[in-house]
Amino acid sequence: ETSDKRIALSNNYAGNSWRQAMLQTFEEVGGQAVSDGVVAAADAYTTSENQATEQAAQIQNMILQGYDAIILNAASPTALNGAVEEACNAGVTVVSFDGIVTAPCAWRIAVDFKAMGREQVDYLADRLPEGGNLLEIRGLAGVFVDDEIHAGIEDGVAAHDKFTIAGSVNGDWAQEVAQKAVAGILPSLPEIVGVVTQGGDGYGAAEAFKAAGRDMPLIVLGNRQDEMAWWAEQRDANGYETMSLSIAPGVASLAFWVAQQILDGQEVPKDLVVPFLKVTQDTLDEALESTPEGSVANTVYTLDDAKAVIAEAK
Amino acid sequence: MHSAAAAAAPIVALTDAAKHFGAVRALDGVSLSISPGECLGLVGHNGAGKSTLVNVVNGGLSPSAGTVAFPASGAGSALGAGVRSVFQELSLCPNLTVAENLRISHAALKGLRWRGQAREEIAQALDQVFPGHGIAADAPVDSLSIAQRQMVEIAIGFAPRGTEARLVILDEPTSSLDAGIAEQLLSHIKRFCAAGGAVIFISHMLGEIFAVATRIIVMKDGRVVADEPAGRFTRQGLVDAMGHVAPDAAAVEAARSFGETVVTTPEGLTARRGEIVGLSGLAGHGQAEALARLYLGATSSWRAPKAAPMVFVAGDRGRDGVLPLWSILRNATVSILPRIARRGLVDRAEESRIAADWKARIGIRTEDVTNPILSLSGGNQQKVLFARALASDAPVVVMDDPMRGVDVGTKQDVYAMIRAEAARGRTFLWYSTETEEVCQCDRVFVFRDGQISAELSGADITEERILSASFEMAEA
Amino acid sequence: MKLLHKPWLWSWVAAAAAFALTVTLTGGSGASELAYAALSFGAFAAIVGLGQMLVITLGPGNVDLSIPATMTLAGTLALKTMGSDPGTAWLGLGVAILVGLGTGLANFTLIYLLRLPPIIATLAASLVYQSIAIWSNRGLRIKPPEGLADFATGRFFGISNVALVGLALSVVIWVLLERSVWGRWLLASGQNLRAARLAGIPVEAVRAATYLAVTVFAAIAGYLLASFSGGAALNMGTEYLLMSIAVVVIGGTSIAGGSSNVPGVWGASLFMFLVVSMLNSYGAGAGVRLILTGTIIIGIVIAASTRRATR
Amino acid sequence: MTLFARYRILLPVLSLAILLAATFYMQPRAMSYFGVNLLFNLAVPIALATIAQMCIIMVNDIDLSLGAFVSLVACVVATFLNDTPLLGLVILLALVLAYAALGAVIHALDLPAIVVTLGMSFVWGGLALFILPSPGGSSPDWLRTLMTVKPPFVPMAVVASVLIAGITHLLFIRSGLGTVLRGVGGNARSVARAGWPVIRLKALAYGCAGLFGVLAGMALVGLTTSADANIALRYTLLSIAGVILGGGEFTGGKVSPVGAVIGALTLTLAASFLSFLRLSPDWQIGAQGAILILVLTARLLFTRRDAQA
Ligand SMILES: Nc1ncnc2c1ncn2[C@@H]1O[C@H](COP(=O)(O)OP(=O)(O)OP(=O)(O)O)[C@@H](O)[C@H]1O
Ligand SMILES: Nc1ncnc2c1ncn2[C@@H]1O[C@H](COP(=O)(O)OP(=O)(O)OP(=O)(O)O)[C@@H](O)[C@H]1O
Ligand SMILES: [Mg+2]
Ligand SMILES: [Mg+2]
Repeated sequence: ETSDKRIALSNNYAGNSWRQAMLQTFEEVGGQAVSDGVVAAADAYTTSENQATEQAAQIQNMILQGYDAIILNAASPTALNGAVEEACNAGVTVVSFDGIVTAPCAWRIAVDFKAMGREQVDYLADRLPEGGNLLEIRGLAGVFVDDEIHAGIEDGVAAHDKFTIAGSVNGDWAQEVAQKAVAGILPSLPEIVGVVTQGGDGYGAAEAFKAAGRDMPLIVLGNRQDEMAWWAEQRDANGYETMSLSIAPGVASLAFWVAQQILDGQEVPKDLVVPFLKVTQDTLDEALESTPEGSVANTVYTLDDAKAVIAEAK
Repeated sequence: MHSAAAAAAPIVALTDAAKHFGAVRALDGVSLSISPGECLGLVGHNGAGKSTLVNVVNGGLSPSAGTVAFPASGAGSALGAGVRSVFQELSLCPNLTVAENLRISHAALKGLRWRGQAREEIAQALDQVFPGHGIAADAPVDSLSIAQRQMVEIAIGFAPRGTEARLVILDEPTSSLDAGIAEQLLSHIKRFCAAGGAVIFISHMLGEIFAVATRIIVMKDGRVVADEPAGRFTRQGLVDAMGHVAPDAAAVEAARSFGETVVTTPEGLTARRGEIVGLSGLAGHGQAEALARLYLGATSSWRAPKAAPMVFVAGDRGRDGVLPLWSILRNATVSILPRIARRGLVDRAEESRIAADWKARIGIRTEDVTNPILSLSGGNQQKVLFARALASDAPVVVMDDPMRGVDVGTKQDVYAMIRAEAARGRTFLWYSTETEEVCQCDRVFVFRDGQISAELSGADITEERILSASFEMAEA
Repeated sequence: MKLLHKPWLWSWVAAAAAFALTVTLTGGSGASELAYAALSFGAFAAIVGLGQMLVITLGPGNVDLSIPATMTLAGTLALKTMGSDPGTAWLGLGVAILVGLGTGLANFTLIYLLRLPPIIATLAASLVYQSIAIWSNRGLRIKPPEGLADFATGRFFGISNVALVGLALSVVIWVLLERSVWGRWLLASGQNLRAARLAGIPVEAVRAATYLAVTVFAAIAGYLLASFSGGAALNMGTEYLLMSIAVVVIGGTSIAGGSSNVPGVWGASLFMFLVVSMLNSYGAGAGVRLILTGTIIIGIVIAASTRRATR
Repeated sequence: MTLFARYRILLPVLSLAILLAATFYMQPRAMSYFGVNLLFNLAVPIALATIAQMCIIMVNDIDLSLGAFVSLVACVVATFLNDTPLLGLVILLALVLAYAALGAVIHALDLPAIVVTLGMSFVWGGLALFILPSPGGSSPDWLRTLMTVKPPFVPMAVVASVLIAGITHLLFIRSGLGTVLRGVGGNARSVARAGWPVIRLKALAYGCAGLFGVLAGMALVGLTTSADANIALRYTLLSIAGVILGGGEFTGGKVSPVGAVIGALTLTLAASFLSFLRLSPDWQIGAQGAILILVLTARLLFTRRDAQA
């Protein structure tokens, strides 16, 4: 029974379509739950800059506002621990997702980012038996997710020694930045057979290759609609084949339901894992169809999905 | 009195000191010594090298050749020798209070109670030099008028500050003081010298020089051309030595006829076409503000018509006039750009022609008008500002104490130029701290407490009438 | 040596050095490719940098921090208006310029009417613009019309079209600053606002025009960038905040106001792109890259200033 | 009105009081020991950073690297100071000296501080990435204890703010050397003419900034328990805004340490106030800008400026 419970979403960044899709999913799912009387409130809060200090203050405000649970996409896995502990001490349930926190009192709905990096190389190994040079596009330096995916990619390259990483740039998870960085490094690179990415920067890389007049390598994409549209176009034109993977912004709805379950008194393990959303050549058309133009491929989780994830973790 | 002073070791002695700025020989081999008890009057045309000499003496500039020594104290630096300077351009920290400014130059003030001591010391110094000054030790300097700031700076120069002041250098200290306050300063200088201190006093007001100096040095083009006890000079002799042939102080012509009234302000200030209207009274009684209001009201921050209705000549060069990064040429023509532009682009040939013309007409001492304006001496910068205003065809010229630091010869030239322009129908509004200048006017408004306390014209414009109007209400 | 005294020299020297070092790595191949990339990406920095330069010329404290938000808002609204329909490129440009005028006007209103320091005013206003961008399109990435995208990524005589637009704008600014009355007024206002006003210069009009110019430039850059990279994103302007200031000051424009320098902005824009390319090519990690970039920036400033001092 | 002109500090105090009253009205729960601490504890490092920025603005410069510097300090504190306290201390000391040296170089070569600090922000950021390529480290226990101490009656955040304001007021406003430092901002030439070695004064001002930057980084880690290379980047702009909100001015050495601390508290409180308003997520970012404008506009309403151009 959680009809008098209030849940808040603490979000640290709103500046890309993934986060916008996440906020929208939360609004839809949370709004529905409120009007169904499942919970009393489901409010979303966003900080103006992508900064842990600002988000810590936001969490402290939520404690003051008397929320029963906070679901949290954290700017930093550790820098919010002080505020998260304050929340736990005040009796607030904290569920972190995507950007998780390490504070022991909080729940974590994690994606295995390392596996995400690794899987990209595995896929390339499958597709390119003779190996070759790879270009790695990393995210924002100093951020946990970037480090994890990078570690996974390194593992993968170590396992498949036919690949070498010929160059690595930071694309800051922004297409413009990725495009610029790739265009800058390309002239000094040998032939590139594959590009491993962290999502959201594949299209930028493709544009840079095109502008440089180079052969289009196999670029692993990140589920954005424009990337997938480009992929479909290439596929139709010359049979281009790749895959695309990322975490679904709808994971916010999963976190919402998990928090609701915890508030309901259910036994929920602290660590839950959510699979990433993968689009393959076969599912491309389907994914494109269900993704709004300019947005990101998404899955909305229901209460039953949440229960299943919980049961699986037990 | 002279022999006694000469017997003691000089406080500072320069031998063949020279200072060159590139090709400019600002100081060209000067030998000079100053003994306790002396008050040295230093005169010379604009750019003669007076400020440069001062800076070499006080250590602000190191000489390109020659030596500076401090025999009396044997100290190695000017500061250690008790040499103090009050500079031509104001040099207080405006964000600090009067007492805190004393602390800047009095490093020995320490401990928890330094504030109290500083307050006391500055109050004493001010009382001594300017009795009845009315300046609070806790007032932030930026809340003071320019005259009050000058007073504070002079007081700090004379304040004990731990060591004793042996030589105080005053570079045009009276340029923004009115006559009464200047008088107080002069008598303090006399007392100070009588007590064994020495002063170097720079001024373009020869009357002041004669009033205090025991010895007068005349500089011309970086050299000392005359160095005699004050008694041996006459006014005319001094002017001749400076190298100017000053015309007789022009008598005010018989009442001229003027056109219609072209300026009226809420204070009651009026001016007619072709008239030279003076604003007088004690410094800081609202004259400058009235002029600024008038000018800002008549012109716009949003539009600049081809024919400006009014132009402004600033007295406070650094704050209100000079554009420091630019050449003399660009500084001189900045107000007439809309007139000499074609389709928004500046006609540079025309611009150069006008600048060259004014360089000649007003005698700006420079080889090349494309030199930076800051390479000019203070007085020559002021001439550029005059050129800027007179080069426009604005019918009304507003002048805010524009002769600050302009030498006697140039002043006469400028007076003549103003009268000629007035005769051609231009109207001048002229605020001045110098009565001599005010007497050049056709009509004078005396200000007191921001209001007009008297309107004088024709033969009524006399020093006595002005002074009495300035003080009238104060006594009441 | 007159050339050695030019304040823009050092940014060009640094850009050339970075270029040479990158090209040596590949033994000379890829030089034209790199030059082309540097020109096209440098052009975006140069366009926003030119605007920022005008504002910085206005004197200490004048700087526009709303450039990233204006770029994003202009890109977002322009692409939303065009909606990928062919033949709407000019309409989109018009919308972008209107956005630039609007944000510039809003900035200047805060600065002039509320007398806020420009740093704070533009910072605060940019948060509002960011919200408007979020609200108007929810982060959806709309593709530019095909013709426009082709133009933005295309080239003419081997030089990218974006760079040509940037160069054209630079020439206009250069003429304005060097020859026009307006340029004189701007330079005078930057040296001493009060003196400029008393010399009869319409200083508020100059300031207003400048604050409008910078956002219009940012808007044009945003429009081009969105067309260049396949749509507007909410974070597309972020890196141009520091970039716009950096290219101005590295290029030799005095932060004290009253002097500006168009060629330097280009030298610095090329340098900022090339230095990252060089360090990436040599395999430097993010940490090394940042440290070297910072050190080189300071080095350029020191080199430029010691030259000035010995003049 | 002249009251506000004379006592510049009144305005910042008043805006903080009004904002606080509004916050308490919106969220009565905040009106408690616990609540006030939650509202303000994260303002402590911001206040320290604002003081650091004030030291630079005091001598007419501006520091665009402060956020990166505080981030670097946080990384050092969460790693070296925690694991090998002595080495950590040496590094922090070296950072303070580096700041002082920066001041000296800027003065000696007459460089524009804004550019040099812009360059330094890259350097600090790079160093921080070396120390902590990904978030982590942990706060030394004593620091955590210090930042979460619960003094009787008044919460730590308030005690700390009052202490910071009081000590820095003594240091920069009351003391003789502080007065001379402000004099450098007011008119460096006259300070030099009075025989002061301006280069050392500038180094001192920058050194103070470095010191308070270090303190800010330490306080931050004490609160967050760990660090990352980007943790305090926003402190650069926040500290500038704090100095201005506190009645300081960019040029002329007009600064107020008490005002700066109040400015930092106001900024922090403004963000909380907004979150209590429960705006739509679309407008939450914009509202932060709006409230900044609003608070600053109060300056216009009260302090009349010279009508002259
Ligand atoms: N920093 C400088 N650089 C170049 N030339 C200079 C500099 N300072 C002074 N001069 C030149 O040295 C000469 C002497 O200047 P100085 O300021 O000593 O004159 P002054 O006698 O004080 O004149 P005024 O009565 O106008 O103040 C002038 O020709 C001036 O242009
Ligand atoms: N070096 C600087 N860095 C950053 N900001 C500065 C700097 N110098 C000045 N500012 C600030 O920028 C703002 C606008 O500068 P501007 O020169 O136009 O001031 P102003 O409006 O003339 O100031 P005032 O009217 O208070 O004298 C002012 O608030 C000023 O304090
Ligand atoms: Mg002089
Ligand atoms: Mg003079």
